Amino acid sequence: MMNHAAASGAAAAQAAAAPYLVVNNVEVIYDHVILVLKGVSLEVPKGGIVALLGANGAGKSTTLKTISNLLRAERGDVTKGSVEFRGERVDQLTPNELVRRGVIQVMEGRHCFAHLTIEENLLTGAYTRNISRRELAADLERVYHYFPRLKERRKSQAGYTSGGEQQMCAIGRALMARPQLILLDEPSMGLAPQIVEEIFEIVQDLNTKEQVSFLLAEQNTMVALRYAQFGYILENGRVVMEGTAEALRENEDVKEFYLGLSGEGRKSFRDVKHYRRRKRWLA
Amino acid sequence: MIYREAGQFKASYEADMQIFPIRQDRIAIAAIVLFAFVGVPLFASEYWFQAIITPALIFSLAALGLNILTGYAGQLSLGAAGFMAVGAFATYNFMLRIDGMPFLVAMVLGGVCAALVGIVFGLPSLRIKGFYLAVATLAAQFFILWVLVKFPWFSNYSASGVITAQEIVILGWTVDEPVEKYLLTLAVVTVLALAAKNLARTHTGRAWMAVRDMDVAAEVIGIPLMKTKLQAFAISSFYCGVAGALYAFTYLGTVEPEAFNLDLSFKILFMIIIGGVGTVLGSFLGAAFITLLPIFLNQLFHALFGDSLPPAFASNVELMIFGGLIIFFLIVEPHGLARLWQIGKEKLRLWPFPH
Amino acid sequence: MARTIGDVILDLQNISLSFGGVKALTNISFNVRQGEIRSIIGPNGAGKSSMLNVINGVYHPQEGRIIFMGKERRKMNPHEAAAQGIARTFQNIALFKGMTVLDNIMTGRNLMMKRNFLWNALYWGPAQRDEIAHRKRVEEIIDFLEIQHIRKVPVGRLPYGLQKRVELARALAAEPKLLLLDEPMAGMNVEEKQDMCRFILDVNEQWGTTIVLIEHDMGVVMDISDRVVVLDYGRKIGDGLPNEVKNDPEVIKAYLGAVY
Amino acid sequence: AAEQYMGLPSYRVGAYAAGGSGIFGGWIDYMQMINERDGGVNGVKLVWEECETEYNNARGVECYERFKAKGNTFFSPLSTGITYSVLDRVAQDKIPLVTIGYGRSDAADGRVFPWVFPLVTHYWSQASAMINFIGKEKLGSMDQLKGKKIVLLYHDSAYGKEPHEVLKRLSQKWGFELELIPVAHPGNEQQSQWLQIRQIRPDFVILWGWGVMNPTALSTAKRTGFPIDKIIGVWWAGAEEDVIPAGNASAGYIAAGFNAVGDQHPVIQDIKKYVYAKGKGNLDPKRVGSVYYNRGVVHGIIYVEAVRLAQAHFNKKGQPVTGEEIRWALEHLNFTPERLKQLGAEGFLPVMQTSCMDHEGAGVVKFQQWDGSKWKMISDWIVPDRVLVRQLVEESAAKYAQEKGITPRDCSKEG
Amino acid sequence: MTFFFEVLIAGLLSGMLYALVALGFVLIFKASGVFNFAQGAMVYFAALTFVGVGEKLLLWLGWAPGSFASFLGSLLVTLAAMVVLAILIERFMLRGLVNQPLITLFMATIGLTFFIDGLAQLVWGSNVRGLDIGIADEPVIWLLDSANMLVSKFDLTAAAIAAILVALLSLFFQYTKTGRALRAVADDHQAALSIGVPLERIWVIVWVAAGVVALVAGLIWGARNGVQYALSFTALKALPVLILGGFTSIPGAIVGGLIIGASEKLAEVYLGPYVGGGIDSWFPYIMALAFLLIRPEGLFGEKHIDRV
Ligand SMILES: Nc1ncnc2c1ncn2[C@@H]1O[C@H](COP(=O)(O)OP(=O)(O)OP(=O)(O)O)[C@@H](O)[C@H]1O
Ligand SMILES: Nc1ncnc2c1ncn2[C@@H]1O[C@H](COP(=O)(O)OP(=O)(O)OP(=O)(O)O)[C@@H](O)[C@H]1O
Ligand SMILES: [Mg+2]
Ligand SMILES: [Mg+2]
Repeated sequence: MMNHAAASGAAAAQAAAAPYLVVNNVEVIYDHVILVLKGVSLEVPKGGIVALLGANGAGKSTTLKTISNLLRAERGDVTKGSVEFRGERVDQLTPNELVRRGVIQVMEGRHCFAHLTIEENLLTGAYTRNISRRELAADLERVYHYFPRLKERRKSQAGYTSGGEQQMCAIGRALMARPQLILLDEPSMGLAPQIVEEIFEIVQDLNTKEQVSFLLAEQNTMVALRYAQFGYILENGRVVMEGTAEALRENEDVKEFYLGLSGEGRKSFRDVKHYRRRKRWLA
Repeated sequence: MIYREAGQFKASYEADMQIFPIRQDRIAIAAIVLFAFVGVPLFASEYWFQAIITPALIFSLAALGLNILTGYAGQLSLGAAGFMAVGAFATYNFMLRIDGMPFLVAMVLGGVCAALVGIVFGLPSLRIKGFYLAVATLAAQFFILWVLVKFPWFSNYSASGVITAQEIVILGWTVDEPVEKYLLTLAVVTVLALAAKNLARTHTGRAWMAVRDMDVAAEVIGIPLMKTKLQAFAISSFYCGVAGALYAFTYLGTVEPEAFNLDLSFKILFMIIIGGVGTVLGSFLGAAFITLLPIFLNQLFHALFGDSLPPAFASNVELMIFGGLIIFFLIVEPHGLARLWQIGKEKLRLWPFPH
Repeated sequence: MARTIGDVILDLQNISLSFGGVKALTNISFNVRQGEIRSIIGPNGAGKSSMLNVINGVYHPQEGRIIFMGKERRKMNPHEAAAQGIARTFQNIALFKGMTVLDNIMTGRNLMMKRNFLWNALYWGPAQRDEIAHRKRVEEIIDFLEIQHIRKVPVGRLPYGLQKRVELARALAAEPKLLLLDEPMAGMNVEEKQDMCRFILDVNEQWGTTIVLIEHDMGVVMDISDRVVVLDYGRKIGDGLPNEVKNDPEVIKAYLGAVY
Repeated sequence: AAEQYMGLPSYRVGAYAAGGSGIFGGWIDYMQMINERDGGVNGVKLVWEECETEYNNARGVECYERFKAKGNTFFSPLSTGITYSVLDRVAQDKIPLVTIGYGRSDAADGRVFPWVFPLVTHYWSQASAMINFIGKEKLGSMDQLKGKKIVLLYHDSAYGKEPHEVLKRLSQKWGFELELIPVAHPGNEQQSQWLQIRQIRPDFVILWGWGVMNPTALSTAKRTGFPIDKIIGVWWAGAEEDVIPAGNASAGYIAAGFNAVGDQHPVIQDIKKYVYAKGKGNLDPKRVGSVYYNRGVVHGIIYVEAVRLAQAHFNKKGQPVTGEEIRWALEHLNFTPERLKQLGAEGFLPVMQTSCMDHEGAGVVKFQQWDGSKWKMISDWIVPDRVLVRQLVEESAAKYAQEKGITPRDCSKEG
Repeated sequence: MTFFFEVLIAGLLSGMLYALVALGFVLIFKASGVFNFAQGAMVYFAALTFVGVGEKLLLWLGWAPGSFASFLGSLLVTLAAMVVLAILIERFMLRGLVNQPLITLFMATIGLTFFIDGLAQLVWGSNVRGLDIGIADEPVIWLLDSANMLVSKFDLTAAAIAAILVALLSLFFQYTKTGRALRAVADDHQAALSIGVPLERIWVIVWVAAGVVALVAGLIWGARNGVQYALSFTALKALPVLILGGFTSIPGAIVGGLIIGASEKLAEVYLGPYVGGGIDSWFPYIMALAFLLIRPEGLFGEKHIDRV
């Protein structure tokens, strides 16, 4: 059921490798006035899976958008810090160039092209690659292999598919670009448990077989920490804790607030007390 | 430090729900209104009344009307000038055909006529959305003007379809001096602007905005789409109609249907976009900006270059700068001048810290 | 507080819905009792959201009967459903982006606000009293959901989780008899889910509101619902108490997978 | 030195730029010529200032007010819309409003409109002169009009409706059939109208067009096989700009005018010599002598003459005159043949004389024909049906006076 | 009856000309969701540049006006100008407005209209010019002889050109990678960016395409009515066509054009006299409106998807 052993083995091997993606002390402001990231630094090693955890509004999505340079489209500005990918500064590149270099983001909230069919959605994913029709068809098959449900719905306009189907479509679309680093923003949101497992299996699959690295922002901490080798916890625009997945999983606070575990194991949602407020980490 | 809300606690919802909850705002607005009623008449020259302030006020009113429809209720319309024409011609006819009709009553009736026409042309909005609706409102624009030109009854059989505004008498006071016309316009605009602000902050306005932001959701939470949209069309057209009446009566005096052409509709749309969609303040800022900018550019060019430039050159460059500035403003702040103002306020609040 | 589960308040009989060739729902029947928390689960694309859309009139099923509070209705548009006391939240947040949190929640009370626009334009006397009275109710809900600090923030700026909460607040503001929640906890971490569960339970317990819930987090579903319907590709494959459903092999195969 | 100031509400961009630049350009060149050649009017330098209106009413009003604040003495917006917009203001502001070939025709009644001058000739005179031209010149005599069919193809706007009443009355008087066919603005598609005309088979078509409507009419006429020389255009459809776009289709087309074309007149030669030769011209030299350009020169001649007259009458030689004084002069213009000759403008504009009763002055119209490359004058000054036109003017002016509560002046008491 | 057909055919043919202008709108709308109000100004700009180049530049080079070489030369220079214009528009306007509400983009294009109008007249002057593109504007003789029906050769040629353009563009959109990317951009700017669609390049491509369409429309309309400011009014004729056919459909532009053209002419001839004529200012709009009430996205437009 779980692939602990495999995951931690890979982690050990890669810990020594040179950092692949480095985010260095970035500060982000929206709309000229709203300061959201207050100096976030993190690293993703080559071939690693790194989880970015944190409460709503902590700045996870913003961090990812900073890396993929999609911020500008939301009137956000990076006022400080730098982003390096494979040793080169990439913070001035266009998203297009980033995708060509292998960094792609799957945005939170799906963002499928509503009027295109599922298949067309997937095909646009390969926009940056110049490949033959055959290769394209093969890649398409690969995605359909991962998400059989998409194959059934491939002629439907994405706007008319269910939420989960759209999520699959968004992930599949990113896979079509054959990226080396995927920034996954809440991949499990709105997916049935089975599919969540599947998606993470796919993540792991890509990671081990094709050396694709992942940075995932995820609320489903339980699953995320199971597959990731390393994790950062973001709070209020700052990294408040970082560590290997095991370390985090064992941390008492993480256990209580992110995994919903207390001394005796999982607590029923029915019994949680309303007035219980979380203590905040001070950064 | 100047702009702080600190210490202004709201003890009741009543206080929190005032029209301008922040004290500084209240003082500023009161000062502006006072200045407009007392200060301006003392200082401004006739040029300012007749050529700048009065038309700018009237355009503000029309922009406010369009803002209700487009900014608040989200129904893009390119027919504002058409509704202004209805207001102007209806007011003229009420004055003409009913003996002893007081101007203000005629003006309100003119607005009501515009509202009715607005409802008719608003009916398609129940099915049609976005740019499709915008183009559909063009039908209103063209159709209304066509009717006014085609049926001479509306212009009292004047040979060329032109109407001449009657004299305005309010309770025995004849409004004929530029200052008086200005004051009358100002009074009407002030009252209607307050009403608009009130509408916007009560459930009427919230229903509009809900329909604008997401009509499916609005319907699901129980907002009747038909009523809300038509109401927005009616009220918006009413404002435009009154603006049209003022345009004819306190500004130009003599108007032809042509004066309310498509260009004017666009100009008003411009005002709300530049000023700020969905804000009352934006209507005023936008109207001021769009009326003043070309004049300013024209004067600036004269001052800078005198006659040394070929005249057509200056005119064309003005046009290009005007267009360029509009694009520039949209890029800098897509939400318009009103938003810039708001950001400015937020910065003031934080001052001297950047964030 | 003791919960009482009453009679059937909503009865769905043989509902079928299709879009062109896609059969979203096939011959589905189930009911909801007064005061219970009824969950709908099923794989993605099973037709759960469509089911909610049928209940509150966004979709009109081709076949079947819907009986709400003893009255059958064939076709009804969403705002009539709202008028009868059905409120909901949406899977993809459907807040009014240009408005503040407070205004968003106030729209939830629109149905109860009767002053016409002329009064409102004056904002005087009855109109003002009306606004203030409703504001009071809304503030109670704001307190209840602990979103006081974001009252005046435009919703577009809020993080996802809080937006979901505001949506719940908006639905509650209508004081519904039946509350439909479409994945209210998607995209939340455990702590936030716990809060949300608490809110839902409180609404259910304190106000006796009947709730239909769609959720993919099985922990949540199993813990808080009274009965669960399972859909798969538009068909009903299970219906019963959480424990029954959880151990139903067909449900495990179609939906839960091996984890649970 | 003393200066006589005037504001020019010109328009040089947009749909109407062709007319605006031509006319204001010619006008300015003429004033420049007076300054260069004569050192101004009796030593008073003419100065002017332009203000771009874009043919837009509100902009026009702003220009008007801007000029007024600077002491303007003469306002001629070259736009009927702007004319209407300032009509109410000029009397109070004491600035004469001069509309040559546009504006309100009924303003010719100087008793009701003391401050408005539709000088030279106005729309109603033109319509009537056209019928006279068709009758007398084209058909041989007015009686021949009986039973003929005339189509008025007009711009569907206030402007296009101007001639309706006159033509209706004339059709009753002379017994010709009148068909009215409107063209919606802007008129860049007229297939259906011309197919209709093809059905009607009229003897003449009067083209009351504007801008792009004119060349479109001509090319569509050609396409539908209507004889081009049976189309008579108004003076706003009779410039080079109206025919060149239609290419070959326009050869033979006839249009009205109230000024001569070409550069052979001494006044134009002087402009070339004193202005263009010194590189001070306002326009592309190729446009000198074109229809709009010469129309601008007519404006200039009238303005300068009014200043001169006012100086003389009010004993202000060598000093600037006021708007009121110019108004007086405009009411006492007298362009005799001799005077025109002195001005180098014999036959360039009609002989005219204004009075308190008559703010039009001449009312005559010339006709010109496009030969494929240039306009040629093909008629002498054609006189309209003065009685009928005057009757219409007075009716309409009286109605206006009543609506506005104006008591007409008594002209017998005017000096 | 001949008359009826004459009117009908004239209407259908002018409908094709409207479609030609509408096409420019469709292109940009389909590819970026922008309602490009400046399309009319672009038509003017293109035609004016074309004649301007012929008048000034090439004459100066000693190429005879009206010669084929001069025609080709002007065409190439104008095409280059349209490309430059597209690049400038992308660089200075669109880039700053990524992911903004459509109405903002729409307004920006109105600003652009002013800019282009000013620029065109600044460079080439506002003189009215004729334009001869070598297609005779005369009736097809055999139709005239055999059926006494007037059908213009010019209109036929223009209609054929429009049809060819439409066919090419439809294929492009449906079957190429770029075409697909264009549609993706129209749906969601940010998502398109996220998967590496280079918005900058895409936008330049579309605006160049729209510029070429504008040039073709400008040449044809210019040859009909002269090259003058009023060319930008052709946009007004195109709008009803656009709504009727659907903003996003290229074939829709043609069908819409045919319907609007024919009904407008027939209405003016058969209905006009009863109400005083001049109805083609509004009739097409009301027509289109009537269609919209039945199909709110126009005949072939993409359905608006709003789901909850
Ligand atoms: N476009 C924007 N304009 C203004 N503020 C924004 C914008 N986008 C995000 N924010 C603010 O930035 C903060 C961080 O948002 P972000 O989306 O990065 O959080 P997150 O950690 O991804 O949360 P979630 O789990 O809800 O997705 C939030 O407080 C949010 O309100
Ligand atoms: N308006 C529509 N037009 C066409 N197909 C639709 C429409 N609405 C839903 N569908 C289809 O019906 C099926 C059920 O969709 P629904 O949204 O109800 O699924 P769901 O159970 O809510 O899934 P999820 O958990 O992923 O949200 C899907 O395959 C979807 O594509
Ligand atoms: Mg996020
Ligand atoms: Mg769903």
